[in-house]
Amino acid sequence: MPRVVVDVVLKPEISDPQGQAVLGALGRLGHDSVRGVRQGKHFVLDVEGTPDEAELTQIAETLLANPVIEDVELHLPKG
Amino acid sequence: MPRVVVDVVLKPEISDPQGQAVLGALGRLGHDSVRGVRQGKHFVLDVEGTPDEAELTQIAETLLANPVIEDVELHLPKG
Amino acid sequence: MRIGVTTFPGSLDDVDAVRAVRLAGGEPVALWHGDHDLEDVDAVVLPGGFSYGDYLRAGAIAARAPLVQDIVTRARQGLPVLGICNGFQVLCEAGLLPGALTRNAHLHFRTRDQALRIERADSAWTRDYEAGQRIVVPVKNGEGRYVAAPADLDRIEAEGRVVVRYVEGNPNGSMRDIAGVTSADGRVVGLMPHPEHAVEELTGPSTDGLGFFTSVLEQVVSA
Amino acid sequence: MNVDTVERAAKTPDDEQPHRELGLEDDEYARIRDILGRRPTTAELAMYSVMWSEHCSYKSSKVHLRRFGDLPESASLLVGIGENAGVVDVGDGYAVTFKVESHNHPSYVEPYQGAATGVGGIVRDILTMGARPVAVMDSLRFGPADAPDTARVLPGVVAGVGGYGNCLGLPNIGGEVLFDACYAGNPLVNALCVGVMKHEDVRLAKAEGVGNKVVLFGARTGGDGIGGVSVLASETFDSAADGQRGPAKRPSVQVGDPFTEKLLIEACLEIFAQGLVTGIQDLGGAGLSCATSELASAGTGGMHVDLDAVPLRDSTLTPAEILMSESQERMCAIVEPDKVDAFLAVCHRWEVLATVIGEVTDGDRLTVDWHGERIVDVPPRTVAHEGPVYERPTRRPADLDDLQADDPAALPRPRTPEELQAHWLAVLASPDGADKTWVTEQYDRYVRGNTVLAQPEDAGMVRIDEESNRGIALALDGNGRYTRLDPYTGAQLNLAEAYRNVAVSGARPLAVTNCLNFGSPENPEVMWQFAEAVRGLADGCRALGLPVTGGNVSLYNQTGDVAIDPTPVIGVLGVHEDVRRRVPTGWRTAGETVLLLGETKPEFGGSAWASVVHGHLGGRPPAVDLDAERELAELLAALGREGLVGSAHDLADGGLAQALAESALRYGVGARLNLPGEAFTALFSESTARVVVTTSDPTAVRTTAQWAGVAVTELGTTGGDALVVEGVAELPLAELRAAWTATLPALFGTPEATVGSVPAGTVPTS
Ligand SMILES: Nc1ncnc2c1ncn2[C@@H]1O[C@H](COP(=O)(O)OP(=O)(O)O)[C@@H](O)[C@H]1O
Ligand SMILES: [Mg+2]
Repeated sequence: MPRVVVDVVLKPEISDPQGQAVLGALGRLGHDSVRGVRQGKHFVLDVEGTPDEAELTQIAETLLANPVIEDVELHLPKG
Repeated sequence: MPRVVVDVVLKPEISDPQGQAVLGALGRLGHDSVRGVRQGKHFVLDVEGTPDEAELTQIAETLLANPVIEDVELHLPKG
Repeated sequence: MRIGVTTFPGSLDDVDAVRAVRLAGGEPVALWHGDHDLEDVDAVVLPGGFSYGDYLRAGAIAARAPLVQDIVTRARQGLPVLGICNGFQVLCEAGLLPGALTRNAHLHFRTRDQALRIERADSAWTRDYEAGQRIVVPVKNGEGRYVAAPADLDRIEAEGRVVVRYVEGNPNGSMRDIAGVTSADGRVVGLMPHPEHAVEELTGPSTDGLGFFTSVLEQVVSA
Repeated sequence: MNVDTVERAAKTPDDEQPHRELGLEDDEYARIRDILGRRPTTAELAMYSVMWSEHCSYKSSKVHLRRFGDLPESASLLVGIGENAGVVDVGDGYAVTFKVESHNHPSYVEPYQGAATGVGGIVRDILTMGARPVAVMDSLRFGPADAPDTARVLPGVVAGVGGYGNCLGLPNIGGEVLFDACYAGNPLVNALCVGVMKHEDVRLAKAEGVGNKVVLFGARTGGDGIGGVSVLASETFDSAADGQRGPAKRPSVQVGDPFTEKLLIEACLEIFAQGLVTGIQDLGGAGLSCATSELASAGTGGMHVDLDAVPLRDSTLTPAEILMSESQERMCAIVEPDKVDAFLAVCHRWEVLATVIGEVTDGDRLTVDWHGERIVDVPPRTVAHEGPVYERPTRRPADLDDLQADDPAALPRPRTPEELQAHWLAVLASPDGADKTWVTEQYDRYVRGNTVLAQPEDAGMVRIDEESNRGIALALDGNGRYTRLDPYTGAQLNLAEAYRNVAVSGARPLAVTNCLNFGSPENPEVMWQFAEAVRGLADGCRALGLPVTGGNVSLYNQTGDVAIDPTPVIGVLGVHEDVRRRVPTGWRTAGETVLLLGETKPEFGGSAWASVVHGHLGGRPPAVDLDAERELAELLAALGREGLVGSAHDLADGGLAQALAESALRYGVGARLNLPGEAFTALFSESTARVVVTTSDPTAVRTTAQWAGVAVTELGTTGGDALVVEGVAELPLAELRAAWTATLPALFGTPEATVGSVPAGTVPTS
């Protein structure tokens, strides 16, 4: 079944305490090369038939993400 | 700064109530073509210098994910 | 006065909201999420809890339930609606109230007795308070951090739509200490703290929360 | 897929079976062959192996637990040991069921999910009795507070207990968080749930009535919790046919879904209210194997199950795995045929999946079919109740004499006021003594609106009737240091403490539950500790006139060969006729007289002072005096009833020093006090049967106490913003509070500490 990936990330202007916490933990563990972390959500959808890009965009933008604070990236299967 | 993406997903044999709930909501909203949903975490790391794959793998597998129940996918910048 | 109290799968504080309505002198009416029937209620309370497990985002799935669509329609016509905690999250997700509620800045669920300042004593749900009044009610949430884009915050503030604010400490990192906001017409109110848990000496930190439920009764009478 | 059938088993008696890998001894395996008159099928072997495990069969502990059954009958006990949870009459037609259970090992492997599913499991036990669950508690033990592994385990466990309980809408009304090196590598997570119903609503786990349907409802069945026995997956006989060989991957971790459980609770309560079940059982350890065999053996007939009907999350599961799966949030009910539709309708309304998987048969066999073939045909009692029973050898620990001889009286004591004050602060700020708000604020204590007392009170209390104000009180205690020094006395001390905690609230203690956390039963020294603790607890209950209504045994708690300190966690339930008259622990008003009830002797064995200041564990624990406890409890009940006390706080770990500080800090009211006798003993002794009360009528309290035979010592008067102890210490409350509250946040409070503590799946947080 075709697999569609949707990544949801906080808009840049919204602060991300989860990402900050990861960054803090990395710093304490000595991983200094990591300078910034943002944490978002990752959805993997199994879709029957040929994925309908318009429908999936709507799903991603209105249900999987809250447009007030989040942006989405839709990854359709290649080909 | 190079950007490294880490996706953390539940191992396939682990149940994902969150993904199930999203699937249920999609069904109620009439999006029947979506047959399965798994929800994971999506990390975007800004890394200074050339990303060190070994270090990042270690970070991903030991800090960002719990290897008992989660798998990681590391996406290094191309090139 | 018939005050509807909604129950979604995963609603928890519905029993508390029903009790608060009763103690305030109203008649609680149970509203089931799947129904398309507001039963001629005069106002609606969306109580706290974890509707649909709060999976995806708190309140996101409930906001798409048939009953909420009806509530949105009626609220736009002036039906007083109070969203508490998860109910607040639902109202934001449904677009009735501005902003969004996100993971607490300290990343924990936190329960505490919280001091609040009533900023607006003229909304449908806060008439029995005085502007500037300090009250103490429980707050308990893991996703209670109120956020909006800075420009939106400025607008919300300018329009006087902040109804309650955290004082003496911000429990979750909400921007500008915002604990609750209202619609432009002052009839829809959402807040993270739980006034329904502060209606009896015996079980709450105070009885300061009762005012939300008595306010709307007067509102409905005078409307 | 070609599986091992009964027919095939009869024809191939000599096939090798991996019984040892499944934890069955040779003689246990031989007994199974004896019972069946043939070798077991793979599915049967799976069932026997899980049901005869220590966890499910209590094979090492059974002979000792009988002591609880031998206690004199109690008028308030409606349902005793042997059911999912005991049921107690609390008056006005109300019945209460409560039980504590462990989820220690899973919480070490995956702290969040381990703790979460621990709460989920005990809630289902309470639900099966017909009760609405109304509150939870949790008793936690971790390794040293500053150990890195504690930083891994504790945040996840606390988030898991909160995540699951909060999402179910159950107030958390109390518990314990304690630290000791013996729990490094083996934390303890014990969860308690309490439920309320009317007498006539009590339900039992029984499959009665030939033709009645077996309904499985709740979550789908996945491969959860069978990672350890995946050896069986390779036992499917014909691997050639589908080209797959070797065990599939099976998780040993179970993932909880509190949302599904919440729906399950509401559906069950509606099903009970409509009278739609004749018997009901939760699926916990050993899953369907346990539920079907227990239901069938408690009933009058047999049972037949069609395994193909079980809704699966993972279609690759073998029948044996389906029978053993420990997928969470599932229940099994026995339903009369003409009620099945109504039953399914209720489930549908709550969006709970429900499926008829079998029926009650005449005869006395439990049979299971798969793809039209018989794969199980067993007498259910032999699976559920007639497992092996061991009288394991016991031996008093070789080091116990030395340990008891190592008297803390020899330890250097504080000499100057400065030293006393420093020790006081050290005990108060130690991880065990410190404020637990950082933990408890992650729990919802308000939901349902009936919580009258919750942490940091000595007991949790919930109102069960809004008209009459009748309520119940609960406390959980389990001091492992005392039990290490003397398991018999230690168990009684834990009982006495929980009993006293309930009594200070003004409630009348009624019944006892327990969770016995010990090391390996195969070690005779551990087995001796276990036997002694059970004997002590049973004798203690007899002396206090309380029944043991149920409990749980958790063995094999050890890291390598080193067992944890024996840790019997004891829960006491009490009833309060009018919760409006409950007695809180904190001082609220200035000008009240502070009185110490009970007698203080120099007793420091196993004390918090010896542990915190000297890292010492030795000597003998404080003496138990259950008669004194009983008199004290009666006095407290009378004082509460008459409204004679403004507060009451029990003295336990850390003695008077700890109790005074906690009472003062609760509402920020200090006191000016004079200690009787020598200051060190007065402050740090852990003599039992003692309580601090405050009153505006000391004469009346003295008179009542005299009549009750309880010694009273006047300590001073409340007021001011410091604890002033003449000639000993002057501690500003601000300083005390700073010391008391800083400890846990400093250890676990940074956001970084949360990284990785909550897994990707279930993150309900609102
Ligand atoms: N320490 C104990 N004290 C008293 N009763 C106990 C103890 N341990 C187990 N029991 C009782 O034995 C029975 C079986 O326990 P268990 O298998 O844990 O029940 P369940 O499977 O319902 O959780 C229950 O009635 C339980 O209360
Ligand atoms: Mg059970």
